[in-house]
Amino acid sequence: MADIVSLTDGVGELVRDGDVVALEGFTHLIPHAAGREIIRQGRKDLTLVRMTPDIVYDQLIGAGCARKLIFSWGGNPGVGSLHRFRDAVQHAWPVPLEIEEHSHAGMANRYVAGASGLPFAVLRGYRGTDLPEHTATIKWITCPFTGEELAAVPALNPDVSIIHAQRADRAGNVQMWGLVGVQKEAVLAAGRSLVTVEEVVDELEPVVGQVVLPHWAVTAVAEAPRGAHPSYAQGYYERDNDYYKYWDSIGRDRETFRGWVRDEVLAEGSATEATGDKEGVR
Amino acid sequence: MADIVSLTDGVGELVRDGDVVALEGFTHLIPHAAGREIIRQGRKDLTLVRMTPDIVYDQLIGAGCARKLIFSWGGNPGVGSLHRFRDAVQHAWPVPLEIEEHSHAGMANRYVAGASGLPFAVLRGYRGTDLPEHTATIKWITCPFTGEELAAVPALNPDVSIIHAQRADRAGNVQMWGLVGVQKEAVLAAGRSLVTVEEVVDELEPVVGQVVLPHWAVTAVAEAPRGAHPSYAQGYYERDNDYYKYWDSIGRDRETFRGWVRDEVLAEGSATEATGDKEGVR
Amino acid sequence: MTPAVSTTAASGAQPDYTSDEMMSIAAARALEDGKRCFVGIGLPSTAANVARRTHAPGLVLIYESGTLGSKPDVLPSSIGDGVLAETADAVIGVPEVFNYWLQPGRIDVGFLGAAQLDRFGNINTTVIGDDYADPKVRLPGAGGAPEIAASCREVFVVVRQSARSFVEKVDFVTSVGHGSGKGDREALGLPGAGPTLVITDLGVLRPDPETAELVLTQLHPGVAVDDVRAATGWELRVSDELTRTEAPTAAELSTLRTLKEASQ
Amino acid sequence: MTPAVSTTAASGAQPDYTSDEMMSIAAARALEDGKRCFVGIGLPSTAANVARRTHAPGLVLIYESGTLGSKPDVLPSSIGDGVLAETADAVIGVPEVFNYWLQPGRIDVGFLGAAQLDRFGNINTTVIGDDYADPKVRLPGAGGAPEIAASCREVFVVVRQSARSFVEKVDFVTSVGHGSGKGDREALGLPGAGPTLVITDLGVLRPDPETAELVLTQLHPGVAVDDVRAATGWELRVSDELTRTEAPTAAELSTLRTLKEASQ
Repeated sequence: MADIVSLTDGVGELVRDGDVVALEGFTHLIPHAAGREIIRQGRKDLTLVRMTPDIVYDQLIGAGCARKLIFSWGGNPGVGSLHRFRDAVQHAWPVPLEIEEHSHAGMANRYVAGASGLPFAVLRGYRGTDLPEHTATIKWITCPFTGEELAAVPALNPDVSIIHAQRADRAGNVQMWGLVGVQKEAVLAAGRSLVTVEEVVDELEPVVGQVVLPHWAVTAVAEAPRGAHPSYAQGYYERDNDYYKYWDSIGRDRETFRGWVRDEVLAEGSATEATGDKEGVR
Repeated sequence: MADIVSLTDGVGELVRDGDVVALEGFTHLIPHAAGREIIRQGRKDLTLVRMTPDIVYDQLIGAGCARKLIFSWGGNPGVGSLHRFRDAVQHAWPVPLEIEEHSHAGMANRYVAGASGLPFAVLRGYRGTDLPEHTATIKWITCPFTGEELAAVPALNPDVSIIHAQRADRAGNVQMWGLVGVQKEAVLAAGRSLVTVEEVVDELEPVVGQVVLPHWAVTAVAEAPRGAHPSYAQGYYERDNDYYKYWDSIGRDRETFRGWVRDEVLAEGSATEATGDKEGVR
Repeated sequence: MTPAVSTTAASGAQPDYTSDEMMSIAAARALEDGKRCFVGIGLPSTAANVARRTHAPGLVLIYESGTLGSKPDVLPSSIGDGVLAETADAVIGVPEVFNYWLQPGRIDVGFLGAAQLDRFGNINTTVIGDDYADPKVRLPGAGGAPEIAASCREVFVVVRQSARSFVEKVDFVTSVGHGSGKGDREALGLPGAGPTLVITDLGVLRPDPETAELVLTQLHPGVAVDDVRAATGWELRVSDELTRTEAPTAAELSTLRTLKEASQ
Repeated sequence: MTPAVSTTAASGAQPDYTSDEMMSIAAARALEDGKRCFVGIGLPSTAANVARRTHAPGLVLIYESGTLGSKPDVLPSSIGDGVLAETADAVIGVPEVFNYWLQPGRIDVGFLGAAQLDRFGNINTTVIGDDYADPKVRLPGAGGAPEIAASCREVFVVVRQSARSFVEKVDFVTSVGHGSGKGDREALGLPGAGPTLVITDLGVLRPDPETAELVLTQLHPGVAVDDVRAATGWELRVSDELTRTEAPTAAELSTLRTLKEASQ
């Protein structure tokens, strides 16, 4: 049975300094509220894993939470670059950032292997590219039947995976729909998992396209309304495309970014504490 | 765009003597009407592939259509043995039947590899069992990262896969729901595919739990109402448990079985021709 | 060896239940509330559904046909009945059942039947006879069992006991129990604990903690040790702490019979 | 070499469309009706959606976020917009997109952008500069591109042309075009044909059938060969059969602009 907890407690108990942490959500249902909570709790030395480290990881990287990033595409979708990510890679600011770089197909299969309890996955990938030269977690394997050589990538098994979903019931069964990305795999691959949801309800009405994670496959659930903003939660709110553009102006400059952390992330935490809001987010 | 054809034409054009043929459907949506049509058309030397060769393959084997069976569980679910299958294995009647035997996990992964365009799949399986000694398509492979040894099985890529689904639209988009087994994988792994459906409709209303196969991933669609009987089609009709018991009395004896082929399979074909029913089945 | 209970049949009175009913109810009792149970059809499914309706309402039933958390109101007559999908928390494809849910060790109990079972709990459901290519009896085959037996945290076997089915060594190892004894599973790299409980129509056997040999640890009411010995194809050892199964309660029997009737 | 068209700019008159619009429309025209197209965000998505609304209503759009057959009524501003899922024939998980749909070669056209593109159509979206560990510019990385470039039956690249982006040799091969020339893809075992078309804001380049070197085969209206040469970082060859792109029709322009406005 998954515990129903506050976002503060969920992150506090499940995310530890030095952990390998995956926040997943492919454009849709990105766990932004949880990302800000990690910044507020001052986590350090995280190895962050994510196929598309968009602005949620730009924020964590800029705030100095990460020592390493495992990823396949790091940009601000539809806008341009991730300036905090670039600054960390190019100038080690605020701390050096080691990177481990894959393709989407490789990352997706690494999660699949992790969710499947296998040590590695096989794919037709990377052949002829410069990625294997720089990424030690790409090797080659020979088919025992045909002799063909294929790429192999090791399983991803994060210490903790965090995703956002539309709903959970009071037992902690989680329901999401729309684009579901690699969230199921990320949760099943992880040692612990935290699912933030738009709302906890008495009963999960079936929805076309739903993916349901049973309560016994999830460690904790925290209510976090609008917890995917500025990304979106299908059936709840739309993607805030303006915020992605706005982020470009915040992330571009170190001081502006620091101001954002102070004024929007830390202040969000104080506001929450002051009002005793158990969800921990607006 | 999938062609909409009659069952007779679909089987006639897509299933050829000597083919590797998969009929899939895990308890639910078993393509029985297509199986009977293969018997009527007198196909020979087929390599039949199916995780659970239940009575649909007992019929094809008894009718002498098969020279080989690739499978993981051959029984009459909830009833007992498959007598035609046993007779073929134990007494080579009506023709010898070669077998290639796996576990469900192995078969499922062989389809997954086939659907994925990979030559093999990796699983934690078979270890310590007597299966690898008798099944040449089980080998071992070493993880290039951990050194661990795991089982490897080659991809299944049938010449033709046949499944039954609830509905298709006029473009040939296929919709099924309920237990969906390995049908998607079987179709995607195959060179050609035939989907029999309860009905062809103008528009596919979304259904919770649906799996949709786009028209461009399917070769042909044939309307075959009650085409899964005696198995079931969720939303259309229930499993005919009595028929499974009844089958035990038919399959048990060679002459009774021959009578069934003559009276129920061939007669069904004549009735269809006589009435010009384009669906080809009752 | 001082058995803790009388080793002869307790009473000559005819019980008001069958030995199959005792077996199903003993198996049901073994399932703890809240556990995740991978259910084969037949005896295991009956037992799991009785458990869910008696002491274990939170038992999570997983069927290889692709359902997580099925709550059937009648006994399914196949592992793929519609009622299993309609009442499930989640319906998934068959590859996902095996790859995402079984293989990584998420299932507490694998509940299996057997055609032949040996002294170390190895299971045969493939062929009877020494020659695989020319078997005396061709059985259905492996199905999900080899990987259920490998990956579930523990395995319960439910099987009717006879000298024909309980053999010194199975003709074919379809699913590994304890191999040739203690330590074999670890050596093979099988993650689960293997068969920890074998529930028959006569009693219950458990692996000896030292040797992994199946030992009689429990007798159903009215059954004598000699009855079990006679129905065992190897020299059966009896536990020092042999216990006697409590007879089915009226509630258990009525639940079992209601389920069975509803599924006719 | 006798170019089939005038190699200088056709006219001094100011066109009523931008070079980016010409590029999008030229790219849209290249997409045949009924093809399955794996669409990246930005220029490829714009072009694919214009095609679907003009000559190719049966174009099947596949986005790596997990949609097969999306029919968005506005231009998605990311590859994972809700409108893509809501209008799709099927919504699937990301692993399935890559494993079941892309990898086996089911997709006709992979539609990619590039930060750097070289003479043999190799694509760099990883780093600018010689030192991967200490790059001049860190780019977003691979995303789906390496396997799109490997597995689609053919690849169209849409990219603005400049001497900075069109280089002799890319700093980093993120996605293989034609490697170091004809035959390299076969030697590497890459199943698709690779880049068959590079559509820029100046014209169109195609691989030479003999050498796989990208050659200018088509000029957009108002563009001279020397303009393209100046925007190419290698000694650009021009096809003997150079053609001139037809200017955008009013219908094409209006479709493109309506789409773009609706997505503001």
